Amino acid sequence: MFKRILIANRGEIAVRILRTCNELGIETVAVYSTADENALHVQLADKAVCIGPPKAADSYLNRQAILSAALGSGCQAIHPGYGFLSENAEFADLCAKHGIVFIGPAGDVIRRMGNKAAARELMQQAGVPVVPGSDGTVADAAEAAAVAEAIGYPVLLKASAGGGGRGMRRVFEAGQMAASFAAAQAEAVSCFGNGEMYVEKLILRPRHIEFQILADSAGNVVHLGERDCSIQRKNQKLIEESPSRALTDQLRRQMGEAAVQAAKACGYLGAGTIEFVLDKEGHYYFIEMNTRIQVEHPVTEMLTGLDLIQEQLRIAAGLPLPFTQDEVTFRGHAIEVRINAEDPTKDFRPTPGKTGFLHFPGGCGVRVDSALYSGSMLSPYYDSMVAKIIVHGQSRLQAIRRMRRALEELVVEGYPTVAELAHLITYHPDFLRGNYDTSFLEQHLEGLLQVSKAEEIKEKADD
Amino acid sequence: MFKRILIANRGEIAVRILRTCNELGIETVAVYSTADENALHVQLADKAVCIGPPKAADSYLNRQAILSAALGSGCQAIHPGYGFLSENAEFADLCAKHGIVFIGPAGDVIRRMGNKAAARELMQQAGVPVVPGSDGTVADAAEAAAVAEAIGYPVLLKASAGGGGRGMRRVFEAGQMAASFAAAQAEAVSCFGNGEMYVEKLILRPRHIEFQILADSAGNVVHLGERDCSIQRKNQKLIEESPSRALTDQLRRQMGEAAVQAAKACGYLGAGTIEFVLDKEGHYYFIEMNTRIQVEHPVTEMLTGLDLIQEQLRIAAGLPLPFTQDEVTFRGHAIEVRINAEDPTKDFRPTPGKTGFLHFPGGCGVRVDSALYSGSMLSPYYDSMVAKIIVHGQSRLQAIRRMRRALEELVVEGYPTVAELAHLITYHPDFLRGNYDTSFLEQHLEGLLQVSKAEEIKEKADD
Amino acid sequence: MNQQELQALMQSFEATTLTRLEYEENGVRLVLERAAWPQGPANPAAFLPIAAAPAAAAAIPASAIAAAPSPANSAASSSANAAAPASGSYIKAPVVGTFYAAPSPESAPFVTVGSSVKKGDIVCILEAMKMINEVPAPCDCMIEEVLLADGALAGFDDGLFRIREL
Amino acid sequence: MNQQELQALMQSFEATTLTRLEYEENGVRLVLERAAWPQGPANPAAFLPIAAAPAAAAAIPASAIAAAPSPANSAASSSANAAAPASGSYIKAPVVGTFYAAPSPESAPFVTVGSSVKKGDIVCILEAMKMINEVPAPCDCMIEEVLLADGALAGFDDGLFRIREL
Repeated sequence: MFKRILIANRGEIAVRILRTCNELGIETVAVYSTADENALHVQLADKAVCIGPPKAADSYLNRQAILSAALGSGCQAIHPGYGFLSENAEFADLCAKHGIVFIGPAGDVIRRMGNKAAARELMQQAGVPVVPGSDGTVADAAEAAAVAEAIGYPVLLKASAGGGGRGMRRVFEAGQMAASFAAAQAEAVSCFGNGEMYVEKLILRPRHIEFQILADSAGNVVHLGERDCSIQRKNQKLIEESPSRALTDQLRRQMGEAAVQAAKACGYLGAGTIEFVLDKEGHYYFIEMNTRIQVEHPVTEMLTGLDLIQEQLRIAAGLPLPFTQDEVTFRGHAIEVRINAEDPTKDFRPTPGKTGFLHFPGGCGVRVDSALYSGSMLSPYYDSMVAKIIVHGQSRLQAIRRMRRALEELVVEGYPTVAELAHLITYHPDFLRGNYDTSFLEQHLEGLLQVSKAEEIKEKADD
Repeated sequence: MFKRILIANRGEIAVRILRTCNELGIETVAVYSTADENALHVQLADKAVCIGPPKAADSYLNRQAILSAALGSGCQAIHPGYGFLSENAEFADLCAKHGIVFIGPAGDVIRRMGNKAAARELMQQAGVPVVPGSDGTVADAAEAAAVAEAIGYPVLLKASAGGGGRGMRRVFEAGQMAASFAAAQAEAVSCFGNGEMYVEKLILRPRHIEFQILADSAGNVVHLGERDCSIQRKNQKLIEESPSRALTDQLRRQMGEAAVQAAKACGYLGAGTIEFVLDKEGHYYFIEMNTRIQVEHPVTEMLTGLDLIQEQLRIAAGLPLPFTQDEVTFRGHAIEVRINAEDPTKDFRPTPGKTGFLHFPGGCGVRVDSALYSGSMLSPYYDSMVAKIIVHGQSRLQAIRRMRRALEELVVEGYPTVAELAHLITYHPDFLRGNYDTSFLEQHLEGLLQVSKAEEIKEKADD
Repeated sequence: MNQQELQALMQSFEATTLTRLEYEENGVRLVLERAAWPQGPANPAAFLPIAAAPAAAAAIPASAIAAAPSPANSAASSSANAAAPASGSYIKAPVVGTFYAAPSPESAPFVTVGSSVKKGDIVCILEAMKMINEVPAPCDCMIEEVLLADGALAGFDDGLFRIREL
Repeated sequence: MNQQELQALMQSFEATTLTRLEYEENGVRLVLERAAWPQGPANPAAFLPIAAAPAAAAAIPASAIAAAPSPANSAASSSANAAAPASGSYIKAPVVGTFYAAPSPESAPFVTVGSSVKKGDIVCILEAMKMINEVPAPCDCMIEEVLLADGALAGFDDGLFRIREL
């Protein structure tokens, strides 16, 4: 095992990683920008090195500074956490070049899975379902219609050069194809000077289901079950849970096997996540792989009793997985809520500031991961997530109720957070039934905010 | 299930109970003394009723005030927590008389198990091993020697009327018997005017092993494994863990069955604990039953994934246990450390005061149960335990290391606590090997405090 | 500037890292100041859980149980309970019990607002576990306000009547 | 202002970390004041985990990495590090790197205590990933103290030399 590693991150994930290092007797070197001098990860680490000014590009994304700090402080490995340099293939290469273990897959694997087209092709070859579509571009509306017939309506027409919704049309039936194709192509030509078009199956209101996998250097790959991350706002996950209400045992087995296949196909090493969309009929399609630890990994830890950071460190040190797929056991139900310092009533504007009175929930089945402390400063330079509340219960209902009471106990003074919104979501009938998809927040946000406002007015009146 | 219950306690256990009530949708009525106006349990409860002045005898032990509060606020049941009225048979009777469910066994069961002689006899009848000894008093040294031969040396001679060590002698071999008996009896006569003597087997440096049991009103009884509570100071437990290093699978099964037998023999209802002493040779003897939830119950919750307060409430509401003995599963290893506001360097003098900066540990496998918050007052009137840190790991070593890092993260400013002492214990070779008994602290306290002092001096020098 | 404006300013100041604000205009002068490392601590009074959602039972401050706080805690909770009287003495509950203003449902109350009573006169009953506790007036006084509704639970030391000593 | 308003203000004041409020208008004058937080907590510099036991690696404050704090943080951490110079300017590390006082192990150092250098003169080398970064003097100055040992790691903005401008 490593003697000393550098943690190339900040906030709760840096704290999360150094906790496990501490437990394994691995010395930790934290890095920090000048804005983070008093941050918790700096205080808890064995050593800390300032790597630059507040702007992330100059500090937490500063590959040279971080590698210099690792080399200069005698570290054997770098844990990149999530975000920042965690999926930066060049950084992984650079680490390798300098004899430092990058705790994650090789640069080439990151590169391969980071290229959507290449990843799609690789997955197809490995027999993992991908969103059906045309093989490359289609010449005209007729060819597009033929593809659409083959894969089934509705479909999405996408400009090869497209982006931001331009040159894109949803087509729900054959009769709309000619007109939609013409319109999308014209838009693509006028916007991008390129009229090449693709056809892809349109998955309406899918679930976002991801599988956690672990792959060691001996080629063993296991999955640790799924996480349902469909409660999102603009692709930012807010609530994650496991097991998902949308999976049958059979589907779970199938998707788990597909996830293991996917990891094997790309020669994966370490902890990774295979993301799928799942439609109402139980069809699932690979969309991408996250080649790093994820924010929501504690959900899986609560169910399996494993420490995923420990497994990452063991794998990176060349040790084999200490268990087989059959030995992975799942107990109960787990839910995570991300507490972001954002004001839901002001379009989720981040709300940096000074943390005032702080009180975290505790007790049976409750875990808190956070880098906050009473009086800590929330810098405007970085992510607005300030804490993760994770609960475990014997049943989904117990977990939901436990999450409610945990959110009721939580007190973060100094700035608004999304805690109350998350609390309201746990009362929504669709959430309670587990009957939700990625459109949930879009559909219900307005209503939830109105309830919240009404509550506030009522409270003031009661005072 | 109950609609509303009263929690006749304070501090962390009141908070613990109302958390589960909250999760089950049961309304909570807290009670408090005038010293506890701003206590956390008062703030988290749905309602709170002041029941008297600070002195426990006038408030938390005030049966009439508590019952009046329960009746006046429409509660169906009272949860007594631990301590205070939790093992008060008269209070349990009084509740029954007024149609309030006492969450615990019937008054008669409390009474029966509270009387040591009666409990011993009952256990003997039920085939549960008790500490061997004479049946009643012995007439003279010769009879005492005969009993000693039968049960084996060493033995303890005890005056029937004795107390505080008077009229008591340890006898390690037959040759000492005559002189010891004479001396003990003479002391008993002169101190208590009563020369009646008993003989009991002397268990030298035993382990304190207890089994958690649950018994429902349909007569189902299960045990939830053991807790090793041998790290004690003057019978005050400081660290508890499960599983115990001292038990083989076979011994665990035997003792578990004995615990179930014991609970059945006394017609038990609810959550209870059967306490055993275990000698070096693996002989175990019933010593007493705690007819209430215990401080260290979270150790069992971490291993089994159950919520014991929920089970108490279900049983009290007349529901059957939702699982059988075979369905109880144990995962990994759990340890609890009690954080007492006491100064170990001043003979564990309690240190009430105002809580300053407060920071609890978090993250993977860590649970905190506490009624503290930044700025809360520690009253001199009540127990000095301010928090419980409970950790879970896949192995005992992981759990120990997790406990270390949790204690390193803990910051309680405002008064000394035993956290540092507990931290030092986790480094002691005997603790690490799991090779300890109830004499551990007595033997090692002095040395541990010296290490602590040396560390402090070193730190000051380093500043 | 009124009291609310001052409160709002204090709050805004609190949200910053400023250590001093000084303001003067047209004879109005305001100074706000704090020590360099303030570390927003933990005034217990400021500690309240977030509001519970519609279906959840709201966390109710203890003072909401008995309609009127006793004088002992009225200073501490005055902003939380605007109804708290600012002055006057109280007859307080000597035991926990259900408040009855009259000896029986059919009877007239022992006292009403404006009643003058002598020390030792019974002013109400607190029923605790089927036992009737008669509460005597602690001094000669005039009843200014009855603080509990008939049948409400009185906690220990809760105010029962606001009185004016005579 | 009446008593209730004063009480409300006191309470608001209590909920903040203010140490002083002064307010004057139309002959009304109000001063609220209290001692700086007595529980003295929560200066982040004072926030340290409990001392680790013999076998455990002790938590080392960040400032212990680089022997000398940069001027920017010396004020904040001066009590934690009594060796911090109270005044003077610094030449600070423009990048993270290993500090070398001389161009090669056999050479004499670029500068020593007492050296006078011109703006732009090389004062040391910071090696980062096999790359040599020469650090120039930012101004004409005299070297008063060399703050890092040869081969020590310099974090961004860490002080390398204490200097006196000439």
